[in-house]
Amino acid sequence: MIKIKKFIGPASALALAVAAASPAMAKDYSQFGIEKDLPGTCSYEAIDAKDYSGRSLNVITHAIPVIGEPTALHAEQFAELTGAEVNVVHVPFGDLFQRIMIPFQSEQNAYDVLFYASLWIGDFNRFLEPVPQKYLDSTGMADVTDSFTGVATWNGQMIQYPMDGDRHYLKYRTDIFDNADVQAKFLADTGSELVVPETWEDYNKVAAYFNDSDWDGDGELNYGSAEVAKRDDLMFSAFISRAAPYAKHPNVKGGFFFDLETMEPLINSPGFVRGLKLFVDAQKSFPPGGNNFGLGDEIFSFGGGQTLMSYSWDDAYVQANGADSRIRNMVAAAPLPGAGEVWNRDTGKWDTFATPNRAPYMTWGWSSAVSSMSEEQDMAFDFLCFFSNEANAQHDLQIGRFGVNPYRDEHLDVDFWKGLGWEDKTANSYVSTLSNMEKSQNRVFDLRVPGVSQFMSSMANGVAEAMSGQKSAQEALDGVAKEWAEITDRIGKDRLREAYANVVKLEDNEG
Amino acid sequence: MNKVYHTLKTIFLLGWSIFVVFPFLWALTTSFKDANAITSGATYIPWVDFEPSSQGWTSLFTTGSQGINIIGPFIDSAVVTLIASLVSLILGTLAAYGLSRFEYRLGFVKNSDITFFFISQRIMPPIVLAIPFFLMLKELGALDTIFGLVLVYIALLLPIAVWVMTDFFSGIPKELDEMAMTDGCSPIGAFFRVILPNSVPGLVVAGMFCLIFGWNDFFFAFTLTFTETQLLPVSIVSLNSSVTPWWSLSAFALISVAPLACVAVIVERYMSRGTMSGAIR
Amino acid sequence: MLQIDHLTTADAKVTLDDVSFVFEAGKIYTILGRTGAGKTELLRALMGLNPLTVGTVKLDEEDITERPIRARNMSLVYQQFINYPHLSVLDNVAFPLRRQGKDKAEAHALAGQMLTTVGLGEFLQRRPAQLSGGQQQRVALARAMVKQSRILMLDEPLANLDYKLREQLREEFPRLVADNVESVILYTTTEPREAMELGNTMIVMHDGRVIASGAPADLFAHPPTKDTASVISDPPISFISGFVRDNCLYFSEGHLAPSEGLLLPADGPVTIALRPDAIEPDGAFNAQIGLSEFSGSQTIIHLDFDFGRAIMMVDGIEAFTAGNDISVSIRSEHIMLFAPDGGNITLRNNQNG
Amino acid sequence: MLSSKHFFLLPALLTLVAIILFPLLFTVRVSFSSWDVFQSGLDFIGGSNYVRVFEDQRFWQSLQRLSLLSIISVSLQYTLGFALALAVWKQVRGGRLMRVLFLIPMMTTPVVMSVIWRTVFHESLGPVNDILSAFGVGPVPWLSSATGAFISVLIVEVWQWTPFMFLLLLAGLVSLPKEPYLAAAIDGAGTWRTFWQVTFPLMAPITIGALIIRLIEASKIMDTVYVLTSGGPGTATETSSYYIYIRGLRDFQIGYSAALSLVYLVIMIISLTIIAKLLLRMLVGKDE
Repeated sequence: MIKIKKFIGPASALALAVAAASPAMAKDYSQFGIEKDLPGTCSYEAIDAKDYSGRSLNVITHAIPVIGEPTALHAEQFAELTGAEVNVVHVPFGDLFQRIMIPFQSEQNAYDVLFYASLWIGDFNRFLEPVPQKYLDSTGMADVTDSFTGVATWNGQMIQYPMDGDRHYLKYRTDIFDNADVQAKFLADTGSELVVPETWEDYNKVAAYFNDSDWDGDGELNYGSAEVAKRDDLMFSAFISRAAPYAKHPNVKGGFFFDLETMEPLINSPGFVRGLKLFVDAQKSFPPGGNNFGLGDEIFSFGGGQTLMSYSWDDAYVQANGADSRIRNMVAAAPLPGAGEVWNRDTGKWDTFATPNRAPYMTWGWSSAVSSMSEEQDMAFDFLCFFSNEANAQHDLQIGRFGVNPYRDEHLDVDFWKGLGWEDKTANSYVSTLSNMEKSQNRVFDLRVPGVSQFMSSMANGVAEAMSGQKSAQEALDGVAKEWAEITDRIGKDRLREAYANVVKLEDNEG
Repeated sequence: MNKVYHTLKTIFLLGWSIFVVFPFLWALTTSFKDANAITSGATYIPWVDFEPSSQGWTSLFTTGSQGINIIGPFIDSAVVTLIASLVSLILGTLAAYGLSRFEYRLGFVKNSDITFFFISQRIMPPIVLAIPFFLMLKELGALDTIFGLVLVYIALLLPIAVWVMTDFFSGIPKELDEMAMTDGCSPIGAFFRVILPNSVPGLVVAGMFCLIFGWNDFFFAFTLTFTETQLLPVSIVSLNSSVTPWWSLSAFALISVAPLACVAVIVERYMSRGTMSGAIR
Repeated sequence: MLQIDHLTTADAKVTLDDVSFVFEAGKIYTILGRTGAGKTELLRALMGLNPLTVGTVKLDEEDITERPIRARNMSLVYQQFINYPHLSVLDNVAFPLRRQGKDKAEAHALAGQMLTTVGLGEFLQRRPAQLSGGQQQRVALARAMVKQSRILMLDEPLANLDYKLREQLREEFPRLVADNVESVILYTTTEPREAMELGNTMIVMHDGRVIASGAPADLFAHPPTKDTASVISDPPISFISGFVRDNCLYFSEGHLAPSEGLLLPADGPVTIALRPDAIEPDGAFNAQIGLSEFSGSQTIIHLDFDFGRAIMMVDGIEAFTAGNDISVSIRSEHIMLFAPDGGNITLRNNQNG
Repeated sequence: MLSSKHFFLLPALLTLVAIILFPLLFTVRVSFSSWDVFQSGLDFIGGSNYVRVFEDQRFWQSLQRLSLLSIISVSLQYTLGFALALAVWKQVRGGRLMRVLFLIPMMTTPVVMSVIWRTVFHESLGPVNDILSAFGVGPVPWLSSATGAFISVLIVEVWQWTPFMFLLLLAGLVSLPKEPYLAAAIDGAGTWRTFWQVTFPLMAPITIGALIIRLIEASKIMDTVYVLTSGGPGTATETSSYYIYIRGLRDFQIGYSAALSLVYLVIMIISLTIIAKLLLRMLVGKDE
């Protein structure tokens, strides 16, 4: 726990109040580690004007550093600016859900502010306070991209406070892919050009080709692909990324995980099975222990230069291109590979696509919210607004381990990233990959329904069984589908459909 | 033959010592690494293999976003563990004495059933009790407090104290208490004047187990607190993010072992004196 | 005066069965019985440690049956050398005095005196564990005696000592307790010799009951029952089922037993008890040698007669080969007669003698 | 006597009952409800949670796995702990240092040490595979193969808890009576025979106590699995308590996990009682 206690006596509180009242004179806030305060609804100056001394705010967030460190940092700043006491507790991801849910269900007012995975909105929505109009009208909110406004919205109301934008995309080593010698050798060996993989079949092929050889010449073996494959980590995300292009047909509406009408699980449909087979196949190009990699291991592996390709969130990308990285500017971004054949569940056939079908996965992402039980809601929203103010957002984006990724239009600005020392290709490919995902009409979102953890852990378990060879891909996913049907029955079809409709609306671009 | 035996014994002891020390040594060297030193593969000797960094250690004493300050949790942990161990030891010792000296009967329930009831509490996996304890402490207003944790830890530690002390007392001849009583002590007086002063070895062992299990509990400390009370194992997992800082975790592991390593020294002293005879059986 | 009436206990391996007795102050009562005869249980019942189902304990006419142990003014020396391990020898002995409310100085003075009496004047500051077994038992004895309790009980105090120490302490014992004229002293033992040597009165217990009591010499000479005889004799007495016919004693048909000077009962079956010293080598009876063993300076030989088995004791260490035949004589003055069930039997004048 | 005997027992008994009674009864009640992530009420759905438990293959498999894991690990801990205790029993040189050293793993926090072990077993960045590769072995899939993960968990458990056995057994050895050894020496019994005929039987009571307590504790294994393998790969190291944890706190199926817990509890109590009886009969040759 990080406890920030700032004692501001009555005199200094008064002084602050006076300072706030006096006509604006741009104050210098650089002592807080930002370059300069940026104007906005919740700028340093605006928050400085508030006095919350004698009040305290309890915040639950993820473990340090991902999201946890910026939470602690901004909590510290907020406390200093307003005189409030801000208590922050950091919880490992695996237990964050229950740590929030137990107090919710037992009506214990434990935390005012919550940072958590945005997909839990399906479970938490009943306990969250809608974002007040004042903040909806704030400068920061106006610029949030449509995808992430959608992610924060439930039944037409914004109940999460956007502070992160997450999606999966491909990361690859330009020093290999753009190397003419390597290209020539690849062509000679395989008979095809070395290009950034367009389909997952290509991805596996390239990964396998480069696996187990020392292609960067540092004396240690290198490997093909680093993926999050540990069952209870974020493996479900990796699997969905791989399966989505085969299962998400751009012309088929009405649900990706379920058929919205019948609420029948689609998880064992041929598209998902194809994705799983390719995932199982990819294991041969993993580094040692790679099929037990959590996100941290994946970041270490790709970000540390051990592997050729990887796909997950921005953290590894930002870390790989950080100032002290050995592979700085040797990494570029690209859309997730797609599929040449897509399962059409309306016709029950595989449709062939000349240009591979892409299905960008807007996965997971951190979000924040205020508990409806909180007695400090005004302060809580001010804190969230401050957390994501223009200056803080810009600052946080630059630090890979913070896990804060672009979620506003202004963040998708090549010059901003070049300013961090990124070279053209690194910055351009990053910004264009992200922007194109925003524009895509075939996006996949998380299953944001009540009991999402049950669905995801059931799926991850099935995938893990297939990965370890205990079952075939089809058997494993049939098992998952059966469990999903049971979970659906327990939770109630109608309740699920109502929630799932929110997701389908986003996917079908009706939101 | 004897020589072969001695060589084998030495190899065995040496091998085991290395096995025991290995993770600590690894933690020690890791605690001085940074991300670059770790991602470049296994390295062992600072300055030679990698450039040392003190980040792992400083982060444990830094307040704010750069680290977790473990001093507060360290104190909380010590307070909770000590109080809960002390209470468990007192109650457990009394109960164990009663169970070893008197006959209790309640319907079909006899002494052995009561002892089993105590010990059976250890069979329950903590997860079973997480939610009920949460609700109970909520009703008591004891969530996120030292008091609440002490209460729960007593339930965890009391069975251990009863187990160790029952065995210990069964090794002390009953005649000793009777003699005290013929010499003019009440049953309670006999316990305090005669039995207790002779129970130090048992109390040391029972106390040690209480401290170990109290100090090392993670699950309840984790589930039953929010922000105010924070114990050591919980504060370390706040570093267990999706990117694991190997260096801080290593430094932390070494620090958290220190207090109980002192306990090991004390326990060893009693053990080699052979005075634990009845203490553990 | 300590009076017990109908003491009966239940719920233990050995139970007391209707034990009544009157003990007088200043006397030593030795309670003799085999292991499991109920000696310890009797002491524990007196102390109030074994719950009574029936019975009363009266001390000087006052009923103390329900009194807690600490208020009974008794003390006990155990067979195991039990002292307070955490206290010095001096504090061990001072412990009961302190409980009586005496101040430390006085308690220490009295305890010191008592320890000097038992010969431990030099070891006051030692811990009991640093003393030999005999010394430990002296500490226990000192602690039991120092408080001048009305009832001093010693439960086989010498049993766990080796032979020499046992002899030595036994010899000293009367002197050590001589001062306790106010106390009833109860001393249990399994050894007939010890019981006879130390006791003013000997009480024989068997199966949780008192089966005989009286002056040791009388009891030894004229045990009222077979059980008493058996308990008192060491080495063990032998019993043979015989009969009396026409005023003659027979071991069995055709085996006439010597009976000069014996009073015999009326015709009928009878239990013949042969003390080990009743049999001597060379004589009219033939037997086969069984096991032979040495006891001190004597040899004990098991003999198989045609009419039963008996034990012979001879002075000195002699080798007897098992399986060999031997002829022995049986002396009638060491023969005792009991009813076939082991009880007393009415004897008449032997018309022959 | 009546009041004083209650003076001793009642405080502890009442304290424990007071603390444990509510949670226990509550768990029983919850196991008959459908408490789940979307509804937290105590409705009544009869025994359907229990029916589900009996059909839940994953649970029964986890129980088998747990039995295997705890029996193997406790046997190893006992054997190694006994061997160590015998080895340092009469060791003079360096004996004290070694004894303290051997105790220390027991004192460490499992959840923290497992993190360290995870780095030790890390297949590409950890020291074990690095050292093994120097001998041309590997890379060993410590955490990514079913067997490897199972063995890794075993190694950590043995590392952590062998000291417990070592402590109990050494304390027992130190306080053994000397007479039987004299007798054995007079009989001319060798080291091996002395051990089996004198030491081992004398240690039987301690052995039983230590085995039972360790089995109880080992059956709760959770922290190690939680950090080291998360029950994976697949379900290769998923033990019962970890499975209950997944169902209860990850999936938030409170009602179902309560039913799982109670079934587990009953099974454990019965099987531990049977094991205790068997051990008594085997080692001491008597009941009770």
